Amino acid sequence: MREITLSQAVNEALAEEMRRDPTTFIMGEDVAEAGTPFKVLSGLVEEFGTDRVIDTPIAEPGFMGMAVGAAMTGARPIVDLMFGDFIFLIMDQLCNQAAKTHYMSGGKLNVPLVLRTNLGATRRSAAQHSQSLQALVAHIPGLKVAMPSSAYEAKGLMKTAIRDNNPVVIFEDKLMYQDKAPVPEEEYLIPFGVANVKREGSDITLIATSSMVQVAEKAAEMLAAEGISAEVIDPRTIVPLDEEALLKSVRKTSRAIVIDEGHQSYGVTAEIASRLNEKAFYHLDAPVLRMGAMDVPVPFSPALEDITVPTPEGVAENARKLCAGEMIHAA
Amino acid sequence: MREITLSQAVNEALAEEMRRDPTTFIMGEDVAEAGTPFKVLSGLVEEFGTDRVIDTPIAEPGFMGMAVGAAMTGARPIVDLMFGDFIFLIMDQLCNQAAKTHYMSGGKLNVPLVLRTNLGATRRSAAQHSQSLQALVAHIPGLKVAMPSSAYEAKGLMKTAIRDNNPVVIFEDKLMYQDKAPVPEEEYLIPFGVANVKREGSDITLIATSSMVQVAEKAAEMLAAEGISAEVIDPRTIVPLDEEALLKSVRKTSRAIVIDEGHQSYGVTAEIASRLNEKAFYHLDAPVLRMGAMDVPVPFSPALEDITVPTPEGVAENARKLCAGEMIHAA
Amino acid sequence: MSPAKKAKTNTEDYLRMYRQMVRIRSFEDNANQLYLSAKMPGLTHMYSGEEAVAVGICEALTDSDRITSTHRGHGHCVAKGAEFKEMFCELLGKEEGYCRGKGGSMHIADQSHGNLGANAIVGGSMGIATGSALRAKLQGSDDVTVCFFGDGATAQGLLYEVMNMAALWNLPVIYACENNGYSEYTKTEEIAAGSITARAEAFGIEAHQVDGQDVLAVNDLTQKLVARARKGEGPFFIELMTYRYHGHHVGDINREYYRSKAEEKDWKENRDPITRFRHFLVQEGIASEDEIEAINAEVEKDAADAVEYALAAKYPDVSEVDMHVFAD
Amino acid sequence: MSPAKKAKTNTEDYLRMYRQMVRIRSFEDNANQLYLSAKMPGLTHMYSGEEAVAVGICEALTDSDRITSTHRGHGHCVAKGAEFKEMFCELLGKEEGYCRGKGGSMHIADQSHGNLGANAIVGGSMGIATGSALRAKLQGSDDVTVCFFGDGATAQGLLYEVMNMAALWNLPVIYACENNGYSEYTKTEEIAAGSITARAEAFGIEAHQVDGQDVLAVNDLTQKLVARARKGEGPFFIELMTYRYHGHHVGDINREYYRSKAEEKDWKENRDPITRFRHFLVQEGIASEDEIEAINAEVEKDAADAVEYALAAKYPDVSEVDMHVFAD
Ligand SMILES: Cc1ncc(C[n+]2csc(CCOP(=O)(O)OP(=O)(O)O)c2C)c(N)n1
Ligand SMILES: Cc1ncc(C[n+]2csc(CCOP(=O)(O)OP(=O)(O)O)c2C)c(N)n1
Ligand SMILES: [Mg+2]
Ligand SMILES: [Mg+2]
Repeated sequence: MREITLSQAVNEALAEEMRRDPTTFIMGEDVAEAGTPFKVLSGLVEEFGTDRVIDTPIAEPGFMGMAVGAAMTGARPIVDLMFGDFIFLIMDQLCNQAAKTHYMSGGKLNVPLVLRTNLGATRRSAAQHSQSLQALVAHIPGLKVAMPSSAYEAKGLMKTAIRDNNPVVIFEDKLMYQDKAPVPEEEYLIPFGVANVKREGSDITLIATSSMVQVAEKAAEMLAAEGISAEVIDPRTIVPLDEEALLKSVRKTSRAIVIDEGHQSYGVTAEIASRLNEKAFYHLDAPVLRMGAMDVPVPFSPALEDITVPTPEGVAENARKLCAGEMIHAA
Repeated sequence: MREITLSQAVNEALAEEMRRDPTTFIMGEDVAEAGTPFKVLSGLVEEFGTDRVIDTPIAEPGFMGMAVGAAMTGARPIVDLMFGDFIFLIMDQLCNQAAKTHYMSGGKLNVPLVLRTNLGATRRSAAQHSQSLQALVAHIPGLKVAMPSSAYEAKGLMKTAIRDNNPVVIFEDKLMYQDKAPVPEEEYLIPFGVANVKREGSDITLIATSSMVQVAEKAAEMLAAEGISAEVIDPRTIVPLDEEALLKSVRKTSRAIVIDEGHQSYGVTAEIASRLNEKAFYHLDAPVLRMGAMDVPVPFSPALEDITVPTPEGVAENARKLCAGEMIHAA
Repeated sequence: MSPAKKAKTNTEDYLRMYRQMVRIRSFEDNANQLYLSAKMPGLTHMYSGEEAVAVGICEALTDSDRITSTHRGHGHCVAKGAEFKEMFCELLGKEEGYCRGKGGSMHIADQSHGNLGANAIVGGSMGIATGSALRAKLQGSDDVTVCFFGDGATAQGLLYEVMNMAALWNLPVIYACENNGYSEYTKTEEIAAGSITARAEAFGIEAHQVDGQDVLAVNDLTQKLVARARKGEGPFFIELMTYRYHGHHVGDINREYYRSKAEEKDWKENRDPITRFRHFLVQEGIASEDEIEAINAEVEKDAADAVEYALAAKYPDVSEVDMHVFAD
Repeated sequence: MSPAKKAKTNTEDYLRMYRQMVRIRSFEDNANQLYLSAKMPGLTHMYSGEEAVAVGICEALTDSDRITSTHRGHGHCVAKGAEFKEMFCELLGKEEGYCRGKGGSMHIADQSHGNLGANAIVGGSMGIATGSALRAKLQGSDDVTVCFFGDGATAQGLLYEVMNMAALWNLPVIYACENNGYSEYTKTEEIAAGSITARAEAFGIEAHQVDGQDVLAVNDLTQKLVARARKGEGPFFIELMTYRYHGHHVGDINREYYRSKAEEKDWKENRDPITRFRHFLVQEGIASEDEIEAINAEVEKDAADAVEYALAAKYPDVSEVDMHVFAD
């Protein structure tokens, strides 16, 4: 199969859906001629024109609000938010308006929009350009949250997101834009709420999102060399969450580590670990471990930044201990 | 001991600290003559004048940002955010600026400010005036988060918050403003990170925050009548979290339910339950259960709203099942 | 002080405008009564006194034109064509309400007449209205969107963000600022520096100030601006000078600490939009006193019937609680 | 095109201004070189071309006056009195940096000289600056705060929220809009409707437009406004017309798709703030060509030494990673 970059995959998904549905359009900062600073949208304005690839002023709350209004009245806006960290600026429009409109209107108004943004540290971009804020939006009923872990997922989830009748937030890993993966030429969609078993295993389950899937896969390789068989699962969407697939794996392996690049405390790993503990408790041979980013603002200095996020070595180390029956934190 | 309302307790804490420290001031909408819509600040403008009890325009991001700047340069602002739901509007100033400034400046700049706001549904205020958003701020490193459960805590935690050199968010339960509790005449402070055992017990631990402490206490009464001895613990601050006190109780009782009024998914209960599972796993006789608000926008209709939040009956029912060894969710 | 003379002359239109203003007043009187008699859950914000604003504007719109509304939204909802029955049901949290009881007073919406909904976030709908206008432009549709908001809401930065984009892209949106002199318990001059219309003009937006108690003046201006907006000459900004008769919300009873009874009396007795228009209609021979009284009585009965219906209507089934979180 | 004649006449002040502009240029040239030679982590935004803005303004301030800065913040930092060594250390993430390497280019702050910090959120410091001014007023302190931001940042609603409060309360804050014609890859006229100064004026704020390539004009105006702000006559707004020589950030090399080389050449050759001021100094007999060259050489050496020092300096110990999350 041909291999394309995550950036190309997103670009293809957008182009295909924009060809398919004339009510779709993109808005955001420097999305047109510049094709965004990450160049993910290059070429789209040439095909679709400035009416459908709209450069906005630097007014995130404003254009997010406008996307809500356009969505409520018959369009399908795709909002480009340059850095995931700027989500703090648009929380009101996203969480008080977009997320609640369908419910508050008793099902009469729909808000079919996609918010494309990103996550990921270790790019030397410091505390306001490196956050992974998926936990915040996952907490708000009415929002769906997708976290593609490769070009393949990026394309399939984006297409599903654009056709969904609800507000969907997609976090792309900004460090993976140039990573290649096999992506079919034929059209495909990836349904929401269906986890993907990236690697089968029997001793321990590694549940990882987005950027952390690679980390988990590398850890699994390391573990395999030592005779530990790790299963790697990517939930692909955290809302809806494919609880059954995760439970099934954990019931089989009896051990799990949940890995996500957001801050650990009050983060995504807590929800997933809690559900496993609640619903697979009697199958567990060890506590479900969580590995998120450290609870510190992301430091600029390379000497510090790299130690704030989970690494393959760290995951393997924890997996080894869990499998050896060491009660890592237990009293 | 004299009994005063939660509203009076907050008012006293503010007045005492404002007398003590001339760099403190309050800003927010209708805080002066009106004393806020909840009348919590009544009388303060008469004592401290409009220079220290400042009515702002309806510009939450603006005055939150101003509080950050005032705090960075030598004042101690107390920001009044009329409804906790409006926190979405100020997330950038709170989470990108206030929370990170100390760290990003390598410890050179401080942001000693208090954000007073509220939480709580069942007031028929619908989806944009009823949210309990503590999980969002608890996820952001650099913010402390206090959740008073009675007039006593409201006063003691507020005084500590005002003296703290960091940004502190306090969520008051807006349904409890008129609830009375014994509050000493003498000055006292409640340290952050110290949980309070509200009721001792041996069969099960009920960990509850803010509005849910009353719910847990009522459940404990009901259970006592049936011979089940429930311990009720109020963490009082969720950042920092008194993990040790919670673990100690759970190691004793071997069973726990965590109750919080925020939405359950990706919420506060997940973090607390995860820590118990990780660190007291081998002491648990049953999975730690979580009870948060339903994952739905808060509906207006009384017929629907009341069933979205945990109730004493619901807590007692779950506790009973846990104690009876019923594997509530387990497969 | 008399209504602008050169507005519409069509008798039917005039009488409909009159009736719509009376309907709003009547709706609010009933809602207030429901609150005072503890039959309504929660609080609500009365539009009484501001009727000429909503009616003058909405009568210049068609059902395909959209509006966004505010926490003080009953007037906009009625003026845009909503029915009493579904409105009262919504205020009481009943299943037959416009939002199946899930929205309530602060989120009442009426999709069928282009009302995109009230909003409990002050300023929260400015983006929505502007986005609706963007959609109209992108899809080559000639509808216009009116964004209602209060003087207090002009303090929200969102307004300036969306006005900038509306101006840059010539969007068919009209920003209608209902300046009733107060935001909650604070006078406008204490929270608004400079000039409200100048703020719009600084973005290159044509701005007008109009007497919001004069339904014909409001309607006349709006008709012109709507016609121009349809042709791509938007956006526009209107500041409507008006007054709310009740407190900020139904529970705001003792309010002398922020505004005097004399001031309230003056507005009610000398500038009431309904009384003024009624005088005009009679004076110009468009309607007799009897015809006017007949309209009033009819509306009152409609309202009373709707209240009765809504009180007896049933609540949504508890199974609805987790319906409509997501659309299919 | 010659610098305003009636500004300061003090030779020492003039030479210091010249030196400060050269220091900024030299800092940026070295930073760019560090990037190009892959010795600097991440990206950074060059201030070259805009030196007269930061220097003209900051020379009108004392150490107790505060500034807030932007993502393009090196110029403000140098102009407000910072040292090269600590600055380069910060850009390289070293322990001796102003922020112990935790902030980097986009968060560089220098508390000792009143620089409250760069900010990676466009517009993010507008509230901070205005709050600093509020603190000054409340505490009866006569310091003034200058809020730097770009033309692109005028699209953020926050500006209008805080200008409203600054105007209502007469706060000692000066909003300094550095209009360099672009926000990232977009021309200002495509993202800013109407007039930028009119937006401030609409809030009742006195606004000025000034040639940002003329350090004396900038300094003269700022001195007057700062003096008035100290007396409680603030706030003020200045739009400074300027230009950035480099791309949006150091990595923005091929930029002909959004601006022409001819345009860049014209600004560099005909409007360079350093060249212009140098001509003026020589022409007026304030400094000889030799003295100027000596300053240039001295600054260049300082910068080279600081770079060398910073490259050799040590990173913070890993134990620092969770220090400074909370203050004691
Ligand atoms: C973002 C936000 N801040 C504050 C409030 C509380 N609040 C509700 S109405 C109101 C006053 C609004 O004043 P104005 O815009 O003039 O409208 P009016 O009530 O006068 O019609 C305030 C402060 C809110 N609902 N939303
Ligand atoms: C809130 C926010 N939105 C977008 C960005 C990305 N960004 C960084 S600089 C910039 C352009 C800023 O333009 P301007 O304010 O004119 O400053 P200049 O770069 O020209 O100095 C943008 C869009 C950001 N950092 N923060
Ligand atoms: Mg008002
Ligand atoms: Mg610029």
